[in-house]
Amino acid sequence: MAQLRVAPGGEHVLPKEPPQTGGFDFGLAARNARLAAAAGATASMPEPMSTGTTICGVVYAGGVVLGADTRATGGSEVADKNCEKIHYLAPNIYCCGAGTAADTEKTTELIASQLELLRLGTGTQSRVVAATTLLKRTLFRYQGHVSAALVLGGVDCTGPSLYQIYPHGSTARLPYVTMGSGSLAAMSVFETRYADNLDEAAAIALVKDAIRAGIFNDLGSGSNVDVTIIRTGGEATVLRGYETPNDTRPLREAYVRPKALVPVKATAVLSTQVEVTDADAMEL
Amino acid sequence: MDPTPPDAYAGAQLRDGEVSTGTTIMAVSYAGGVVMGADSRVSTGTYIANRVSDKVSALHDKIFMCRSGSAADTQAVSDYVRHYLASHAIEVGAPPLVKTAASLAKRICYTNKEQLLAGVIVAGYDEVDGGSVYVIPLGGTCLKAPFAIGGSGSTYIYGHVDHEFKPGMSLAECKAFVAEAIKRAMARDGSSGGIVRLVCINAEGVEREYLTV
Amino acid sequence: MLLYPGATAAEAPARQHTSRPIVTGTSVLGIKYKDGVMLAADTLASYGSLAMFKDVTRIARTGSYTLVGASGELSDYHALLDKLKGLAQANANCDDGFEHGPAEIYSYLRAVLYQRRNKFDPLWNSLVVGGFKDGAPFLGSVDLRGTAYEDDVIATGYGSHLALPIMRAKWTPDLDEGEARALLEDCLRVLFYRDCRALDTVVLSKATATGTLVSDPYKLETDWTSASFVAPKAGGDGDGGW
Amino acid sequence: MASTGAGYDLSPTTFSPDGRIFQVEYATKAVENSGTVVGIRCADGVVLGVEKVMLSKMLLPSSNRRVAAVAPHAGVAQAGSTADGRQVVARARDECDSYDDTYGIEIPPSVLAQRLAEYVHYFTIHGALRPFGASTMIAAYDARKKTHELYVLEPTGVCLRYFGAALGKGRQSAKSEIEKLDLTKLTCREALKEIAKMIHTTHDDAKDKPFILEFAWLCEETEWKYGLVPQDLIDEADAWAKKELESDDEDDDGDEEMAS
Amino acid sequence: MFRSQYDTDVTVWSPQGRLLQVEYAMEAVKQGSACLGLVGKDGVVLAALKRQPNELSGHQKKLLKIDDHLVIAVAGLNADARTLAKVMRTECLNHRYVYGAPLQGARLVQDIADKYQRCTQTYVRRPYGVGLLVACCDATGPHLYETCPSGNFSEFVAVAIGARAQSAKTYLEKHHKTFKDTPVEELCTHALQALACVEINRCAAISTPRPSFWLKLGHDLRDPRDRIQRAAPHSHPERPRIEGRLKFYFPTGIGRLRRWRQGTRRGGRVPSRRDCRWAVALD
Amino acid sequence: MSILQHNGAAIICMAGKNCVAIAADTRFGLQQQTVACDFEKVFKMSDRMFVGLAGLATDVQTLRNTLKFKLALYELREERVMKPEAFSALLSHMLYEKRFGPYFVEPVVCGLKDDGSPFLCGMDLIGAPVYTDDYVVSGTCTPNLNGMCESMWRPDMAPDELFETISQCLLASVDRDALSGWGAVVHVITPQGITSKSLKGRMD
Repeated sequence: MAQLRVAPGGEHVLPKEPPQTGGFDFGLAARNARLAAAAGATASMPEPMSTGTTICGVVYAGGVVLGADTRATGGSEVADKNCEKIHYLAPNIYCCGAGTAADTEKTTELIASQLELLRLGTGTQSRVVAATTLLKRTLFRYQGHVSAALVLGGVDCTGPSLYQIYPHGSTARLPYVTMGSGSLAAMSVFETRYADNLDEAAAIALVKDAIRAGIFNDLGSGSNVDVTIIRTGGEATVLRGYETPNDTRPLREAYVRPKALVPVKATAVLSTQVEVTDADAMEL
Repeated sequence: MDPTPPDAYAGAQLRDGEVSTGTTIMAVSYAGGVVMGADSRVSTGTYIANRVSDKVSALHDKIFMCRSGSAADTQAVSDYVRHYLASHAIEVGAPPLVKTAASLAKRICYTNKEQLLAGVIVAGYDEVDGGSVYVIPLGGTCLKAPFAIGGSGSTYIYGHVDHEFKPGMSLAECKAFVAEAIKRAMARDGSSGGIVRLVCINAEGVEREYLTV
Repeated sequence: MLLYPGATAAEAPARQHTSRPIVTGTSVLGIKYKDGVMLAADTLASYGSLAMFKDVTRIARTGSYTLVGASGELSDYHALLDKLKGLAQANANCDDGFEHGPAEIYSYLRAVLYQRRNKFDPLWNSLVVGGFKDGAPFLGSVDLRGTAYEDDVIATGYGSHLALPIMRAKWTPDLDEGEARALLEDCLRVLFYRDCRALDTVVLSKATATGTLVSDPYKLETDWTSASFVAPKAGGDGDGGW
Repeated sequence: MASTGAGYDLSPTTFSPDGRIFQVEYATKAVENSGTVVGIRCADGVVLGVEKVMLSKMLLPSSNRRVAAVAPHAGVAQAGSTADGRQVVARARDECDSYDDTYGIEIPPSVLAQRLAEYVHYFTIHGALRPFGASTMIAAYDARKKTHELYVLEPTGVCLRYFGAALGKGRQSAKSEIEKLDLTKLTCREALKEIAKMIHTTHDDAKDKPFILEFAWLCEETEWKYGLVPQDLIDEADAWAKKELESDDEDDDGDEEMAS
Repeated sequence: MFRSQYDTDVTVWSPQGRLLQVEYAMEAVKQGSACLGLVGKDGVVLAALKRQPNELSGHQKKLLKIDDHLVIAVAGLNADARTLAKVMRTECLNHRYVYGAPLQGARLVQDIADKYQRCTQTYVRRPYGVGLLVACCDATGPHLYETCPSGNFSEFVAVAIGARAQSAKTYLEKHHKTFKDTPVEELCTHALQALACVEINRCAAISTPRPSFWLKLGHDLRDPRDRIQRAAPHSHPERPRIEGRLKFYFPTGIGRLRRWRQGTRRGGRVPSRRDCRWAVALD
Repeated sequence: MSILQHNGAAIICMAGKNCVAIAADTRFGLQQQTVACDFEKVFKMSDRMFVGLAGLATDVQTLRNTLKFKLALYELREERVMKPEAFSALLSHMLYEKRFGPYFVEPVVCGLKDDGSPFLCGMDLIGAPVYTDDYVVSGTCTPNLNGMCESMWRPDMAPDELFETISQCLLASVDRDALSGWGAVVHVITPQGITSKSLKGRMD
């Protein structure tokens, strides 16, 4: 069978390095639209990975507690069992993301970098409301196409604050917030148990139980509970894997696989090639 | 089931050119009877097909129906109910109950809900229950209520009627209540208009009133 | 029905079906507890987003042992109750002391809803059947497709998202009546807070060894007193805009 | 039966030369041979009483009911063939159900009686059918008029309203007994006893098979709902009737005669 | 029997107010071999005499299972019984589908009786020529019903129908007051004794009492352990003596029954007292 | 059928103890038709790093060329080899830049970090990264691949065992996928070098 060849005339013309203009590149959009049209009704455009997600946050006497589950899904398939949904924005500000994984990831990353620059410029601690405003401006510009639903929490000179940010750019400041597909389950916990001025332990327990409600009642959420606490003064504690109620590793490791694998009868090793490890980069 | 019910109006649609009583209708019961009222506008799209129609149709001597929705459908419904009610009255040898008229209308509206665009109010007076009002919105649910409003204009006056309604009103108060509510709806709803027709039903009889705005 | 004088029947476009709920009720909740089964629902019947009827009891007694609650289309629920009334009268006519229990009513409703679904004319309801007969509590749910299941806790509509997590977390088989009631009221309160089609006026009902009972509608107490609710700008930044 | 056997009596569709329909009359015979049924419209309700003949010692008392509920506000008692009677009961239940479904109110007694009469009458006009061998007493309450009513429907399809009626073997003497009562004042509880006595009187222990009393009523006491009379009240009425009869016998011994 | 002009059509009343065709149909029931049933404390027993129409044929089927909780015994035209049984089975299955629970016996019997009745009031069909004993254990306890071609039905403590059923009835009437406190194991003895009366009076033992069918409250007949039970007649204190020439089955192993005729049977072995147990098994 | 499934692919990256392996099938198809069975979809990016590109073949090759170009430019400018962490970030941003007109490719990256420990990363077509420490998969039979790896993977496998495990996982998975298979390649990366093997698979 013929080796697949690239277009006649040898290698593709290598693309030029794109100019640093920022923003999105729509270069392939037209082609993709044509592909979709050609494929017709039988084809479906691929679905990007989403964080089905339960995220939440609560304000307590001494700061803010944020929580998230750790499941990422592609359709009904679990794409990541232990992803990280509480994103760093500033030392005193963290943000939980739900929606399209890449959008939450990149948007928070972008805002984190803008905040960093701002801090370098002003020499002061980032304000939570500033982060919120940057995020809502960004999201509003993309009219909901950048699919990031966020719970933003932080502590600054005005004290602790917690915001809910919708993909279209609307925000609300509230004492307790949930987002994502498991938000109803998590909200049911907050609505029955929230009180003003909780202590830290109670706040963490509340957030943990809200996330657990999502993990166990919402199929889009699962695996572990991540918790981040930001205390008055701006000190943050990231508790990755604060609770792991669904850890199956001990179970798998307990299963003793036969030492000698069944030999791969149908797959002979056809060639063995040891590469030289110190190849010259120029050769590439 | 889907936790978010779709907009109720979305499914039932008028066909192009169908005559509709884009309407404000209302009925209130009081100790001795009921007061019913309606505007008089009938439209096809934005054209007024009839500016002085009577949307309060008699079903029996002291039972009436306020109609909203497709004019043809609601007339057909009221015609059937009137027919059944007449033969029922002969069978029992006494004036029918409002409850019975409502039950008949419900049965027709419910079993034919796929085919009908009819939201009606059945009200009237009988010696057993006194004045009573039954609402049958799209879909054929039938519920008894102290008062009811319906039709496209009603959405503009829910707040008004909730605020103004007082249990135990007199006939005069009821008449003023209905007239005022329908006038307000007519003022804001493009599909309601014309004049206000009032029908007062009680032990003494039926009295109609005609109010220009 | 013709469009205009002289039009032929063939010209009349097919009427779009109203096969969708129009006057609707939202969640119904049910739990088993020590003495039997308790069901709860609010009393709102909505017309789209219009809160049309605010005092509609959506839980009914049928026979001596059974409670049936419904979310979804109210007219279909009423039609079902008429059917159940006929069933109860048929039992009474027999005069032999036998009555259908909740499990049989549940199975019957399943058959009815499934049959209607197969005609592509579903009865647009999610039903909760609760009851107590022969010393055993029963709690089951049937939806518009005829899907039926039994459980210790059941919530339909929005309740399956908002109330189930609470009920699953707090339910134990030996709840006493007060605890059961408190749990259901907690759930109803959350639903009132978070479901646009819910109301704070509710009815509670129970089925125990002594029979079935449906309460009169009563108002739930709700809480709107959190400091940051009262003064949302306490922190100085409002909702995060300018 | 003057003109039997002349071939005019083989079908309900045949009139005899003197304008009679023998098949319907014969069907009525089946009713006349049955156990006595008495119905009384009292001041405070309607009582239906039945002499239920027990053909076997091993029969359950609840078996072969001759009274039946058809709706919360209506019930019937029947004389004649129980099998035929059940068809009428089934029809009555259907009529009650569909009336409620359509008009949203309980069927008025007069309408129920009228509709059942039409049904029974239908069986007297077809060659392929035969008339019912059962008569039906209907006790029902009219919630609108606040009246309680008693109807008797015969195999002919004739249905009339009564204050007191009797069917079956002992109907003649029972009727004359009923006529002696003041039905404007008589209460249901009193009527139970009177009916028990009537049935005992008409029953010939030597000739007839053993029987038990079956009672149903619809009265103020039951909030105008039809139902079986509690067994202790029946026992009480039964005992009272027996005692009355004994004392009557003693009285009658002197007179050497007793109404049979 | 006198010939009457009123006796050829079901839809014709006689001047006495009788339906002779229906009465004749009831005679057909008396042609069938005897069946009987008894209601006890915890169940119902049905028993029937099974005729062998021909030396080369098998025995009749007298007991038909309708549902797990309901069995019928038939006397009269077996073919009519089959069609009725089919209807009854369908009704029971439908009820189980719709309600997820067994059908109340009384409701089924009434439906069937109505079916009987309809044949007596229209010209087009002849009445059914079969009587049924319906035994069931349902939500209201154990019950025994009899249906007959007229469309009448009754509930009994004990009853017998079919040819010479009177002898069995006499036996049952003598003992029926005790039945309500008797467990089914002992009722089986009564059932067989009553059937034995039929055979004895006949003085010629051609057919045999074959195992009965009993239904016990709370027992699932699908459980194989319940399918075959034995009752020891000797344990019954008031067991009447069987006299005359009677043959009966006794088990030599579970499920396997061997025939034996007292004194004369070919290859039969005279049972010892220990062996002499009554077999009660699913028919 | 999703456009990601147009050409068919199955790729696994799996971590061992101080080693990491990448395996891929070699089928190139046009929907149900198999066109070639020696199609490359994993590419060596450095002596300690491979990238696997599953998806639309034209985008696979375009992206490979772009990556090689960027890598070469980086090494020229910076005079150092790109670490897998940085490479993943680069790739992720390249993909996200085309958020609203993406390459139809779901890449996986594997390599050894400076300390010799394994690095694994997967991505969706718009660059959402998934970092794991056991395995990542991509292609047209990810449910199969996930299922196999989930049950076969164990911590701290030696290179030989790693090869055996990853091969079994891949072959078993593609046997139940019509769109991938027809042979496979496995590369095992250790600090000492890279061992590449071709596997014989079912050709149906």
